[in-house]
Amino acid sequence: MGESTALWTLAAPGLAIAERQTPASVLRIRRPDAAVIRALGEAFGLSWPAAPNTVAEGAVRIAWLAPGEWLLFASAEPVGEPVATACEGWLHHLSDVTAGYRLWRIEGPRSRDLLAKGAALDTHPRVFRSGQCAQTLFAKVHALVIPDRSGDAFDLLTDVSFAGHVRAWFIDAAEEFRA
Amino acid sequence: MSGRRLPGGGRIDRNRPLNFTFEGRPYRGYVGDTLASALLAAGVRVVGRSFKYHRPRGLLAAGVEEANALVQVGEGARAEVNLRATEVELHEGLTARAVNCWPSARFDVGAVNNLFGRLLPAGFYYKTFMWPDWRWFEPVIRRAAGLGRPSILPDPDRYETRHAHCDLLVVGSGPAGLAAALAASRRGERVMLVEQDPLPGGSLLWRPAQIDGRSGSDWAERAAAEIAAAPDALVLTRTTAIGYFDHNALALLERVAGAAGSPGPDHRPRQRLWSVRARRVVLAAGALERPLVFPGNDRPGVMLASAVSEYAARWAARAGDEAVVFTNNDSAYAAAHALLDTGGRVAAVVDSRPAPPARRTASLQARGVRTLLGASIVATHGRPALTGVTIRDAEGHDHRVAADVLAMSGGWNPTVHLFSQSGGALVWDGEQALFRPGRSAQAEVSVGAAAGEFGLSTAIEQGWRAGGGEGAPPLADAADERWTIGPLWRVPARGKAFVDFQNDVTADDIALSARENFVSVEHLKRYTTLGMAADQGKTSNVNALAIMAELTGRPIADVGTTRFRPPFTPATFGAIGGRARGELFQPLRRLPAHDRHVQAGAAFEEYGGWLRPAHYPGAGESAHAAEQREALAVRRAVGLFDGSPLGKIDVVGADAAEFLDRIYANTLSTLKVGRARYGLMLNEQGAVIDDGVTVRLAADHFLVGTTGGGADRIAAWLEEWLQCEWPDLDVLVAPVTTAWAVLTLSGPKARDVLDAAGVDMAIGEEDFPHMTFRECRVAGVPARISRVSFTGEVSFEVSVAADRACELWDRLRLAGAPFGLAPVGIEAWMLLRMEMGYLHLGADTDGATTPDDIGWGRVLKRRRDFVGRRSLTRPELLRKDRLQFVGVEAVDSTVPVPVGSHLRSPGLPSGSEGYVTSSGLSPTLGRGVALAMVRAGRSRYGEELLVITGEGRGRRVRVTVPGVRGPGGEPLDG
Amino acid sequence: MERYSAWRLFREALNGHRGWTPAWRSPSPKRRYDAVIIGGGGHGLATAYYLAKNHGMTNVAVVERGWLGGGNTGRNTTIVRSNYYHRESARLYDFSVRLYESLSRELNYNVMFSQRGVITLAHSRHDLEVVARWAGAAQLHGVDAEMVSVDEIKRRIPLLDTSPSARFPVWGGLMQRRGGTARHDAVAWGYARAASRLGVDIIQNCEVTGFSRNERGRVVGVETSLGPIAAGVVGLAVAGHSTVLADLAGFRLPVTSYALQAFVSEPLKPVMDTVMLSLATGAYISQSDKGGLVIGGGLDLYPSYAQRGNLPTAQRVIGALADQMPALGRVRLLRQWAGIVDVVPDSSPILGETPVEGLFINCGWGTGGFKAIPAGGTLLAHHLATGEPHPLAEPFGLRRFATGALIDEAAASGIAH
Amino acid sequence: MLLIPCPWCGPRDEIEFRCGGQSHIQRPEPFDAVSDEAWADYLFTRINPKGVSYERWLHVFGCRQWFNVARDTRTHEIHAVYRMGEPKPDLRGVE
Ligand SMILES: Cc1cc2nc3c(=O)[nH]c(=O)nc-3n(C[C@H](O)[C@H](O)[C@H](O)COP(=O)(O)OP(=O)(O)OC[C@H]3O[C@@H](n4cnc5c(N)ncnc54)[C@H](O)[C@@H]3O)c2cc1C
Ligand SMILES: NC(=O)c1ccc[n+]([C@@H]2O[C@H](COP(=O)([O-])OP(=O)(O)OC[C@H]3O[C@@H](n4cnc5c(N)ncnc54)[C@H](O)[C@@H]3O)[C@@H](O)[C@H]2O)c1
Ligand SMILES: Cc1cc2nc3c(=O)[nH]c(=O)nc-3n(C[C@H](O)[C@H](O)[C@H](O)COP(=O)(O)O)c2cc1C
Ligand SMILES: [Zn+2]
Repeated sequence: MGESTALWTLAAPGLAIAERQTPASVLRIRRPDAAVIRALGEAFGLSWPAAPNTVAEGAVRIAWLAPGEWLLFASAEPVGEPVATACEGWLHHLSDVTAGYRLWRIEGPRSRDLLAKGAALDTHPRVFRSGQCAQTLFAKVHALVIPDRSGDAFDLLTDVSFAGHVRAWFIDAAEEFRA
Repeated sequence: MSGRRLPGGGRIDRNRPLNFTFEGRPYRGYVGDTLASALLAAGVRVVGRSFKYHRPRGLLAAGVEEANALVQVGEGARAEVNLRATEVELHEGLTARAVNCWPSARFDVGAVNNLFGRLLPAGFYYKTFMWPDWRWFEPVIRRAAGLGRPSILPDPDRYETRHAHCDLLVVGSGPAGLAAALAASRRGERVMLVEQDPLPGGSLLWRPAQIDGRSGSDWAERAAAEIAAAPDALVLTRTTAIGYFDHNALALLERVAGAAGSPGPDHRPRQRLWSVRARRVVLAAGALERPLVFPGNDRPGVMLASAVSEYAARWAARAGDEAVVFTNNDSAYAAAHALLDTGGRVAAVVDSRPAPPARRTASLQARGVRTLLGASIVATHGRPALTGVTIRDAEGHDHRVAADVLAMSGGWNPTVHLFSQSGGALVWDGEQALFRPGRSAQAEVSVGAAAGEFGLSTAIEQGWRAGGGEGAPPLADAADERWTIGPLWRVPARGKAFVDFQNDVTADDIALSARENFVSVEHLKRYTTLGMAADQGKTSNVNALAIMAELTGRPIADVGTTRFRPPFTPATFGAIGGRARGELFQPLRRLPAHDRHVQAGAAFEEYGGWLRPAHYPGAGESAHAAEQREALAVRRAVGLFDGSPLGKIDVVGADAAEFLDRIYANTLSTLKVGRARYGLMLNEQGAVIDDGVTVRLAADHFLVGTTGGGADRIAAWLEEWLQCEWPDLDVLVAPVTTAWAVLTLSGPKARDVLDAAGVDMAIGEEDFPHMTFRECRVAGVPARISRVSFTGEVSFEVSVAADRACELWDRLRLAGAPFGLAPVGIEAWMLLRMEMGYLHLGADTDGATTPDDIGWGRVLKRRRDFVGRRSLTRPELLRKDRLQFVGVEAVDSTVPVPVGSHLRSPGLPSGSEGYVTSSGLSPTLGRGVALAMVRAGRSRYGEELLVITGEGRGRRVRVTVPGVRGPGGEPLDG
Repeated sequence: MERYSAWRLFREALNGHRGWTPAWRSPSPKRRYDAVIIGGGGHGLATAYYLAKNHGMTNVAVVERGWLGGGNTGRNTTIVRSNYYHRESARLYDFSVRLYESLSRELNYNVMFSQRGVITLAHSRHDLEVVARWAGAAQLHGVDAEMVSVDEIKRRIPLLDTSPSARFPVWGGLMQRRGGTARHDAVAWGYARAASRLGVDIIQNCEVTGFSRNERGRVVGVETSLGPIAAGVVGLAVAGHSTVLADLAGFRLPVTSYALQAFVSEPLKPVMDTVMLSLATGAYISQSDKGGLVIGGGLDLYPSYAQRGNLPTAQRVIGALADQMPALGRVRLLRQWAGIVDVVPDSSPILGETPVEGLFINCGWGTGGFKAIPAGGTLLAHHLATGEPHPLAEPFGLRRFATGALIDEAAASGIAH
Repeated sequence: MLLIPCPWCGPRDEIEFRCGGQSHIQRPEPFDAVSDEAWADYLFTRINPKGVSYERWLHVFGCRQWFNVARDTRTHEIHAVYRMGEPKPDLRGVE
């Protein structure tokens, strides 16, 4: 996700947080069956994350949000066509929500400590690791959390209207790790 | 100051002395001391006054159960009140004083209460102060009650909260808890070990013990270190498990930094509340010793026997020089030995049992201590502190013996608080005279003293097993000794014998309570306030209920305990709330063009969770003036309003139209593609819950518009109906509200501004009429425009991707400048719609308003079902005299009638016939305009009503159709 | 049974307080009573008292499953006020407040009714408008209610952060001076004692487990853990357990039971003299005569009979207060508990007839029925004794759910933008 | 503090959920054949059991799905969760 420049960053010992815009679309399919899932996987060159709370990574990163609902880390334009083709004959809808979200990259050995201040989600590597994702209540707002392969990095997606709040929360929460 | 600090030993650092003051006098202690141990070592005997009688009190205990030594530490904003001196870690410069006494603990004016003590039995206030009225007495009683006086300055410190998960949470780091945590951490489990004390070890810190060939405290230190070093284990000291909630959720309070009453340490929190979810819990919280109930048992110098031992061993503080021990069980013998070991004298051991185990008495007799069996203490002497006791021997003869410390033990109570909070039931163990955990209700096991097992080996073994330990547990080198008790619940002798030291409840009060039929323990508690003080009866509850059992001839098991409730020990509000302060308490949403509004000088207010411009006051301009100016700009030129919070939900699918017909009270299926329609949604009770403009983008695609506050709620509402009621409908719901910004141009010059900004389509009235919708580009930005109006003026609601809001804002302002464009806040916007008579949901309606009430009865003529449909034909909703939405105009002046004013026909004597729901000063007309809900209002146009409440009382208004006309009678939007 | 007075207290003091007699008798149940009241909470006990006092019916029993006053009456935050929005409610609750004003003397038991004033805070323009409408309505119903300014609020509640930068800025408020608090246990005990003195049998540890009916289906008695008791009429006042008893009698109610959380701080010297409620956070707080800050504000929003404390609610309510009253950061919470309240869709009580003949009900007070105890008792007693609903109770019958004539206090406060 | 096993997301804290009350309630239809009483029952009357309660929950701060929970209102113990539209599980023995 590192391609865009950060809108805002924060660094503390053992902790780095960066706020970024991210291309994002939500794909909804009504009652998808195995065939659509397969078609989508083929279209995107990955194993489509049909299981709850999983993530697949190919050219596009795709996260399960709900039954029949996925977040594609891409704007609607580039994925519109493959989606339409794969979902041919199924009721589906693709919303471009690029402007509706903010992505927060949290890295460093303190990242779990930081998350634990904001969410009741268990982020221990034994139960929450790369390939998984979870939506939860974080800092009192809805968030999608995706652990990174590296072990102590996480991506968080929150609604853009809460960006000011989430930023303020991070500044406050990181205070403890300042030195 | 007597030299009560022992020459050696103790876990204090004699190289690091600390200065502190108590009640204004300077003292010295050492690093490792608590305020209590330092005071004891300094020979301070009176540390506080009791709650009701203001009797002088000394230290009773050494730990969390301390009932007497309540102190205030620090002054000003960081002052803390009602702290137990036994838990206050000493630090340089600490200042402390006793609470609830004046001028000092030694000389307390309130002690006159003690003289009138007879007039103040339990519940005396229920029997008097009724005449002439309670309010004459209440202030005096209130001032007398209460313990500390808290600061009213804002607390300057930080508090944090955090969540945690683990396989095993161990509460208590005594031998049992350490064994459990050690076992589990060796298995690689995620372990949390929490200990309220600054040091791990529990009783090993002061009880002599040998484990695996080391001294108990060494073993504890090593075990704790090993656990802490395990990769997935966490050892938290200074951390109290305060609550055990459902599904193995526990709350811990960690004292992170900043000693009591002193400045917090920079960036670190003072305290942290942990909210832990544990797969399994081991409760190894130990046991608390019970006092004995006998006359004068509250005199300073009377202490729990275990406390006497603990002060000596852990802090090298000897409680007295000449001791008497009074017990009904074996454990106090250890205290006698401890006193002897540390150079004290033991004048006598008084054991109420006629025949305690011979080896106990023999071991003391061997050291020259007199033991009186079947005896008890019937009085204590000394003022203010103990100088002697009267012992009544087995034959009934009284002997006075000099003593400056009386070490008492009435037996032990397993610390079952958390177990009981977890839902587990307690069982009465008659042999050991205690309540112990029975069957667990959650994934929990109690071990060691907390389970009523007082042997060291047993404690370790139980802990080890509970932690899943494989192989042999750590080995205690002495075999467990049997421990026996012969209950003595109260010494039958005259005089005030205290049961609850903190709330001054005596054995006589319990008798009174029984006499008056307050025999249930819960009644006893509430009638006498026993167990309701800051210590929650840690030392008093079991004694009390046993006395009640004796008095009423019931088995103790039947009497039962009062309920154990969180927190185990008091927890600061700060820690419970954590950092959720100010804006972090409840998040606010910001508009995509928030920064632009700031630049434009907006005054922000919260509207439905969003921070939005109320108005944009210029330099020196009042809020009212700004709002008037902005509204005029819309009427005369053009305004720019940020409506981004308006909900936007895509509804697609073959059944989309059918679905919306079921959801909306009016018909959506007949809407033509590209056109917009206003719609109302009801709940099943028929009340209007949201309104908005919906456009049809394609035959099977609608864009549903909701109110700003309704965006999330309505998206969830649609999902709920689809998922739960109509799963067969071929529909998808896609909320996209915040991906879009909505900037609305409104006013006679709106079209000009849009033109000037550049739009790639024809926007003339014919090309792009009212209530239609187009996709286009505005100033090069891809946009969707709706021709809807909330002001009555020509309006273009321009939606663009939220991340382009600022760009569009800038372009429109630039293009609008020559036309007099002004940013418009919510308040002016409201004024404009009020002038037009447009309804604003939530202002003009409440949670019971129906479509017909607001003049939308027409839409109900349909024959088909929709959400709320059936409710509308219930008799009450068909009444003709319901409140109906109308306009009202003042007939007597141009001043607006305040919102909320009630109205009534001048002919009616009483009651309300409605009220003003929206009101403001119309800058166009120069007079007030208002909307109202009026009984049968639509049939009363032209009728005059009286304003009967509020500032406008006595004024007259006329009922009109909603919305006002221009000076010539033409509609304002003409 | 002796009369309580300062003089009597003095005399007893000389005698070591040995002369006091039971506050109420605990007889074994008789075979039959003219009226049996199920539930020894405030409402049940008051009903029995008023049956005896107002209607001369003394062959009456109150049967209580546990210890009397151990339900919500013994665990509520004790706020008493009558500044309600709807006329029906205002009349009902104000009737109650008026009874409270003379209750201690009437019962010869000090219930410590403390009319220290209740302030409801408005935190926005919208709140202020709602409050204005509400104050006006209350005034029209003859209830004292007035708008108070921020300055006045600050003066009365110095702990409160009234600065404009507060998360929930204070725009003003609504005050009822006659509102306040009362000592909850004393209300139960006072009624019990007074009723017992008039001949009512108070039977604790006696759970009603069923109803006996005659061939016409009319209730003619109750089955209890102490055996059957015949009854002329039966009154039901069991708060959170209303549906359990209704089930036993064979009908259903529009009631859901929820745990309402409450909190008390350590005892403090007086720091606030008024009762405060916040419209924005829902938290309410007052200081008890003993010095504890008594706090409420949160239901666990799922059905429960468990009376358990819950952490998220504590964090929300206590956190709100730590934010709104920043000095409380260092004050410590002493205890948290919960009561099971009977919540009705329109948040108004259900009073009067049930579908079962001979069985009358008083329930649905939800989070606010302590203040209504004197009224609730009077009205149920009236119905039981006369067979007719008291005029004040009439609008609160079960029928309103079918006709739609709800008395919705919550709806009257409006919805957000 | 409940730990609720969402059928999709697994066990999560109660703060992520909202309880929607009694489940398996039939919406009476057609509207013009429903009596005021039957409608009032649908709107308001609830079983409110002291014991196992079959209720709907929404995973608000998660997958936003509604599902059913069989939960004991005395102990808060959760006996079963099952998806919308699925029949009540057989809980004889625990009820
Ligand atoms: C935390 C909390 C705070 C509150 N705060 C306020 C407030 O500030 N102001 C206010 O006005 N109100 C408040 N309330 C509401 C108020 O407490 C109640 O509305 C009121 O006490 C109800 O009284 P009651 O007599 O109807 O019920 P209860 O006092 O609950 O009495 C009902 C009795 O029925 C008994 N019972 C149940 N089943 C049976 C059976 N089968 N057989 C025999 N007996 C049975 C119960 O044991 C109980 O004792 C609060 C409630 C709670 C829980
Ligand atoms: N009658 C007797 O002779 C008697 C009585 C009591 C204890 N003992 C001895 O004490 C030992 C018992 O060991 P144990 O491990 O069971 O108990 P322990 O007393 O050694 O340890 C209990 C620990 O739990 C901590 N604790 C209690 N509640 C807590 C909470 N809520 N949060 C955090 N920490 C909390 C205490 O501070 C203490 O450190 C045995 O050696 C036994 O022989 C003997
Ligand atoms: C108004 C009021 C004040 C209270 N004050 C105290 C108090 O000062 N100390 C205390 O321990 N409990 C206090 N309580 C709480 C009771 O101890 C008890 O928790 C409550 O009545 C619920 O009962 P339970 O915990 O036994 O279930 C108070 C309760 C109320 C309603
Ligand atoms: Zn889920």
